[in-house]
Amino acid sequence: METNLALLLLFAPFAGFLINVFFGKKLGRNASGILGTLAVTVSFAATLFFFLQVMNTKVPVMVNLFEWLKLANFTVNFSFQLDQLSLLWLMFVTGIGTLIHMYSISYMHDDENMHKFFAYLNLFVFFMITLVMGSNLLIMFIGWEGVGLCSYLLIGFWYKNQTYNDAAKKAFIMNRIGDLGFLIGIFILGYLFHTVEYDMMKTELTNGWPVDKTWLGIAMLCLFIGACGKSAQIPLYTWLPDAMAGPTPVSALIHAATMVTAGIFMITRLNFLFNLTPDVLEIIAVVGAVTSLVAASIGLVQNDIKKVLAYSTVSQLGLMFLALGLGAYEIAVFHVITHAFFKACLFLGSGSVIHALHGEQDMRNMGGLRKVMKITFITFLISTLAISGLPPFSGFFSKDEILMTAFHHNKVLWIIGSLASIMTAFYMFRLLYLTFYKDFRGTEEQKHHLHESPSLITFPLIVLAILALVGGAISLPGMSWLNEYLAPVMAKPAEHHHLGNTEYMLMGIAVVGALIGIGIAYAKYIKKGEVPPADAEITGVTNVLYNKYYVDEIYTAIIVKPIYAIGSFFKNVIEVALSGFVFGLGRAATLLGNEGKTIQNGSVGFYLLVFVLGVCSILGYIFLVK
Amino acid sequence: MLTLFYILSAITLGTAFLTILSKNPIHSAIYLVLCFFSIAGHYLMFNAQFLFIVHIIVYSGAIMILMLFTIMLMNLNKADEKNKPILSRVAAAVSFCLVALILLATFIKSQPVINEYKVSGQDYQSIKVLGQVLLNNYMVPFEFASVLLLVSMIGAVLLSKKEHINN
Amino acid sequence: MDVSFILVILLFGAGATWFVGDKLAKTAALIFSAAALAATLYVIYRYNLGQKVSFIYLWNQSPRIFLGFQADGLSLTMTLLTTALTPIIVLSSFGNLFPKSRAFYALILFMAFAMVGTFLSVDGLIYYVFWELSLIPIYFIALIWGNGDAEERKKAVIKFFIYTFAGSLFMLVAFVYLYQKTGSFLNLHLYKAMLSAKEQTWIFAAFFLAYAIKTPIIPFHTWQANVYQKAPAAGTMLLSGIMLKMALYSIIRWQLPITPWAANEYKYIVIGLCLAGVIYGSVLALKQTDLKKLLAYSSLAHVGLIAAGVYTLTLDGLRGAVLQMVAHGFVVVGLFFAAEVINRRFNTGEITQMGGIRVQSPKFTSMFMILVLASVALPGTFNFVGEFEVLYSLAQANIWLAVVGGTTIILGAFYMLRMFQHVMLGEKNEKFFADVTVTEGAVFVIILAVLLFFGLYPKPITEFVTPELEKVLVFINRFNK
Amino acid sequence: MENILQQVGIDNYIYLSTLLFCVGIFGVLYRRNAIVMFMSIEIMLNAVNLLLVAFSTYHQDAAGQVFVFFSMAVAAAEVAVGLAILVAVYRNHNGIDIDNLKKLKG
Repeated sequence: METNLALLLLFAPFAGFLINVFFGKKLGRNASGILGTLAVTVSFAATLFFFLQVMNTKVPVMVNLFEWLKLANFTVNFSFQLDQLSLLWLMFVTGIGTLIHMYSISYMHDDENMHKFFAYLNLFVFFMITLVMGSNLLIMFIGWEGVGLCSYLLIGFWYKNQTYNDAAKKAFIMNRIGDLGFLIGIFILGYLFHTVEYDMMKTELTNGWPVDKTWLGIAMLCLFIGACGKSAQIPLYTWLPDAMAGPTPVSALIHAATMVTAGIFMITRLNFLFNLTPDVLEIIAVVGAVTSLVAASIGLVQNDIKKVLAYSTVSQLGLMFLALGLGAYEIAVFHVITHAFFKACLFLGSGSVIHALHGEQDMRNMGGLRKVMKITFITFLISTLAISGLPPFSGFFSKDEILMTAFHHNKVLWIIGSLASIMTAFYMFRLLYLTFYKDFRGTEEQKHHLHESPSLITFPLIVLAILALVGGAISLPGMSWLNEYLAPVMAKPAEHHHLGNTEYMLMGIAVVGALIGIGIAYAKYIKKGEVPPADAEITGVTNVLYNKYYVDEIYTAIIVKPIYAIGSFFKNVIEVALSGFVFGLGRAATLLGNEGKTIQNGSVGFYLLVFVLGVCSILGYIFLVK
Repeated sequence: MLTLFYILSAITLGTAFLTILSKNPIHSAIYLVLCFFSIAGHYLMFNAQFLFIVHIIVYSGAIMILMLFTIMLMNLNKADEKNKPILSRVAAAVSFCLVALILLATFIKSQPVINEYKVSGQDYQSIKVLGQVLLNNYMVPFEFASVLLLVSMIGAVLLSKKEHINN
Repeated sequence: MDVSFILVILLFGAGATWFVGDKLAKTAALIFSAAALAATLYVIYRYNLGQKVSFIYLWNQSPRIFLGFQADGLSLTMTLLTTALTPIIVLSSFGNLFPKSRAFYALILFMAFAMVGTFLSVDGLIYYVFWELSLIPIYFIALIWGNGDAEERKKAVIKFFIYTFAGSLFMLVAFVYLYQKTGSFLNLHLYKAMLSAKEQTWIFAAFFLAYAIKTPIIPFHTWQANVYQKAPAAGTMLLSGIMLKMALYSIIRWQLPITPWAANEYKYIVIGLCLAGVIYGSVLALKQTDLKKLLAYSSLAHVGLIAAGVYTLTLDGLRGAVLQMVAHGFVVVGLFFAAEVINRRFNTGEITQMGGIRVQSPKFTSMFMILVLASVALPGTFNFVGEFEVLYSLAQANIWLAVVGGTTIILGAFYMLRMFQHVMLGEKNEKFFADVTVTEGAVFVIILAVLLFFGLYPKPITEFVTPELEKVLVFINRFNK
Repeated sequence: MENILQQVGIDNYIYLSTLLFCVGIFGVLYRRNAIVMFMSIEIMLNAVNLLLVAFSTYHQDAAGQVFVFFSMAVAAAEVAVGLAILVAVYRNHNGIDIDNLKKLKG
């Protein structure tokens, strides 16, 4: 029963994918959309069932199907594990997934390939569930690569545009760099532990299995590289902003709420191993902090509404990694959840705006939408407040916890994190003001068509906004339900911070910081009514930021171009040389033949002479020399 | 006997050289006949009477006559042959010396054990015995030899026939 | 019924295909190749029951030559690969109209016959004869029915023929030497030959030359891309799908067990060459503008990785290599068929002239996409299983080897997706592209079914080949305790 | 007549036939007249024949002499065919100078 239900949970989206692929066209637009949504809803229901069960019994559900790979050192089974962590993840993957599917029915209604869109979305959910549910690293890897594939398919959903295809390709390849790291990490772990099952590794560790710390460190570092790829951390983050080429629901589901958090899931999953390698944790913390600052600073000046959100996602992910690096896995998970709520809401809200403006994404051409799109505006406002970290919105609690932990470990990291938060507050309100306040700056025709989105779009927005509002309740400082819930899967008990003066002071600083950010934005865009200048007029530091520190250009110059250059070198020099060498042998043979045939001068006397001399030498060699 | 051997050997080698060195092919042929006769003399010294007869008949009689005929036929009975270039001749002489040297050296170096020759008194080379050996032990090669001769006869006829295809 | 029956069917089939005439030739070829597949499956079934399916007959006393065909997990797997791919290749040629088609199909069957013989022979001399025999049909197939300028083609094909033939001669020398050493060509006798270090080195080198050219491992690959491009699709599939595997199989069957000491001594050099091939092939694939050439270089990269796995001399490496051989056989046949499908419609191999196909042919696009993904070893496809084991074995030898070999994951995705983007995606092409026909679809579906099924459940093949590989490993490890 | 080998010795015969053989070789190399070369070949054949007979006597075995018969038969056949060829060559080239026959040039 449990097994069947778990398989239902896993395969319902896959069934949705298959049906949509093979019969989607015949079913018609609405039917395929509803089918896709239903498939995910079924998964959500099953997840809910397990979630409640496991919350009560505290016993994880294990499902073992059959043996997949057998190597000399270890075997890998198709086995799944539904414990507190995976169920928590599944809750918001399938939950938000359902909402976004619902949203997409309306959003993608006019697209000719709508059934394909739902097929891919379902496939994505299926792989995401695989990733989360797997009970060993390789099953996770299947999901890991699978979601990468779906991300590729969905970013390049409008495949007629080659720029979009480039973005899709870039996302896939950058992910693959991380995947190689992941794979190497699996190799080392498999070699060290003779298993890749989480539970067995854990058991072995508690039983005192001898583990080489250096190799473990390398393995963890490799896994972290994998996480960097998937969760868009420095240096592999550049694909995520480009990934905004995909339809907005995709950005919300894959590139904000679920897939990009896979790296955090993986590190949390393996927290018992990461705890053994403090050096790697240090690296993770630094990378996370730097990423959050860099991404936030780029976000300050972007004008594309989705790009701003994308950089904000990278920045928030950086904060989560900062928490992971500090060993505060629960807090990272907490932020993942709250972030999933408010960022999904933000993306969907921006989608609603784009929908209303018929594809316009540049904020310079927006404004004044507050009046026409009330629901969108209110939900957007709630989420913006949440991400800016103002109490009592959910973002405040999770972000504050991260900063508080950072403060206790390392003041520099705290400063970086706080700066990133202030920037976040600024650019989010900049976004809000530019989009919804003042007067509309678009064309007359657009203005004419402005409308509030249909209820299928606004309903998910409302739900998410409510969650963004109250989501912080699951882990209030001092009485955290989340910490308790996650305790069985954590190797170390969560740190408890006494709510002393320092803590209250920190909260105060955070709130004041956010308010400063908001204030600057208000002064700049409401009071002065500024509008960001056109691309050509951007100068100075802003220009560097606007061009994302030229990282893409640098990558092109130091990695992509050299590869092509080497390719040209191989093609034009080495291939030619090798092939020339082989042909040269042939030519040498011809030459030898041509020269050699002159010896055959036709003179019988000469032949005879040579013959006699030959006989002489043979006889001489046989009888005299030997 | 030894003296006889030396005289015969001298004739053999001398006429053989003369065969080669004479300008006129007719003279060569005549010298070769003499050479063959001296070799026949050697055979006689071995007491190989049948072989002696056959040798005279086949070589001096048949082969040399055939050769003389050909020479006459081709009108070669004058010394109009041009000498080979000097280099070739020197090379020929050198290789002659070389071959002789190597063969003799080989023979000397291999130091064969020469047993004292014993006369068993057994008859092994009378015509009767030879005939028996030839027709008992070597029956098949013998027949083949006859076929060979037949074939060569046909071949010679065909080869020397004037061809009329081109005309 | 023993394994020799498969050979008889194929040989007889080749003859029959020739005699039924041009019209019926392709049907006959399909029937006979399918019959060979059925026979193979039946033989495997009997082998699994523990019945005797090998065929050994002392053919000649002096020199001692056995007409022997050994059936074991390894050779039967490769035989199955051959007989399974042959009907697919025959079926894939249905869409082309060949002049003298009876000769074409007869040659395909004959080639299958020679390759199956190579996989099954236990006697070195017979093995060698089959090995060379397989060269003749592909030579004619590529020469007579190939694409492009006839002069250029002739040049490329003759280069291929002489190159591989010359390499094989070294192998023959090695065999002759081994024969005068042991008095037998039988592989089990050769395994037990006591060879000095110097002898092993030379014999290893001789075998290596033959196999490195056939595989190909850089720098012996220069024949490959041109021949792949010039040969007709069926020829390319035969070459890349099966014939390459002959060399890889032979490394496991002949080279390593005969010269284990040398293999151990030089394995890092050889692995280095193989992995250099991985990067070299991948980078070159990026620069290709011809679809078939691109696939050829990608094949070079993949095969390099397989060979590297073989030379790790571990069970994981060997098994991964065998799995990857089968997987790569199917994938590469599928990919070249996709190239052929495009070629049939657009009549070109230039990537720059393609693009915008996806709009017109959703079915073809999906199948091609899955093939591309299998080729870049996405988990869940058969290729991932093989590549994972190979990379794991490399990681055990040295972690950096796995890193270098693993670049194929990145670069492979790079060039394959780039190719896919420029071939399939983009605005609708002006030229009309009809979606796949029934036969074309059947070919794709069969290949994809195999790839996905074994990707998720590789156990049948794994368990089938493992015992034999363990036996080979015993011989390989007999010098290092 | 006592036996000759008791007085002369087999090695003398070996020297003789060796020298005779070499003379034959010399002739072949020295002359350019095909007929004389032919004769030289006959000399070589006879050198071998002589040695065969000598050893036949030495071993007191008839086989050596039988071989001589065969070699004579072959020599006869050879001369017949060879001269026929020479006649044919003469007809085509108006001479049998071996240096003028260069059809074998590569």
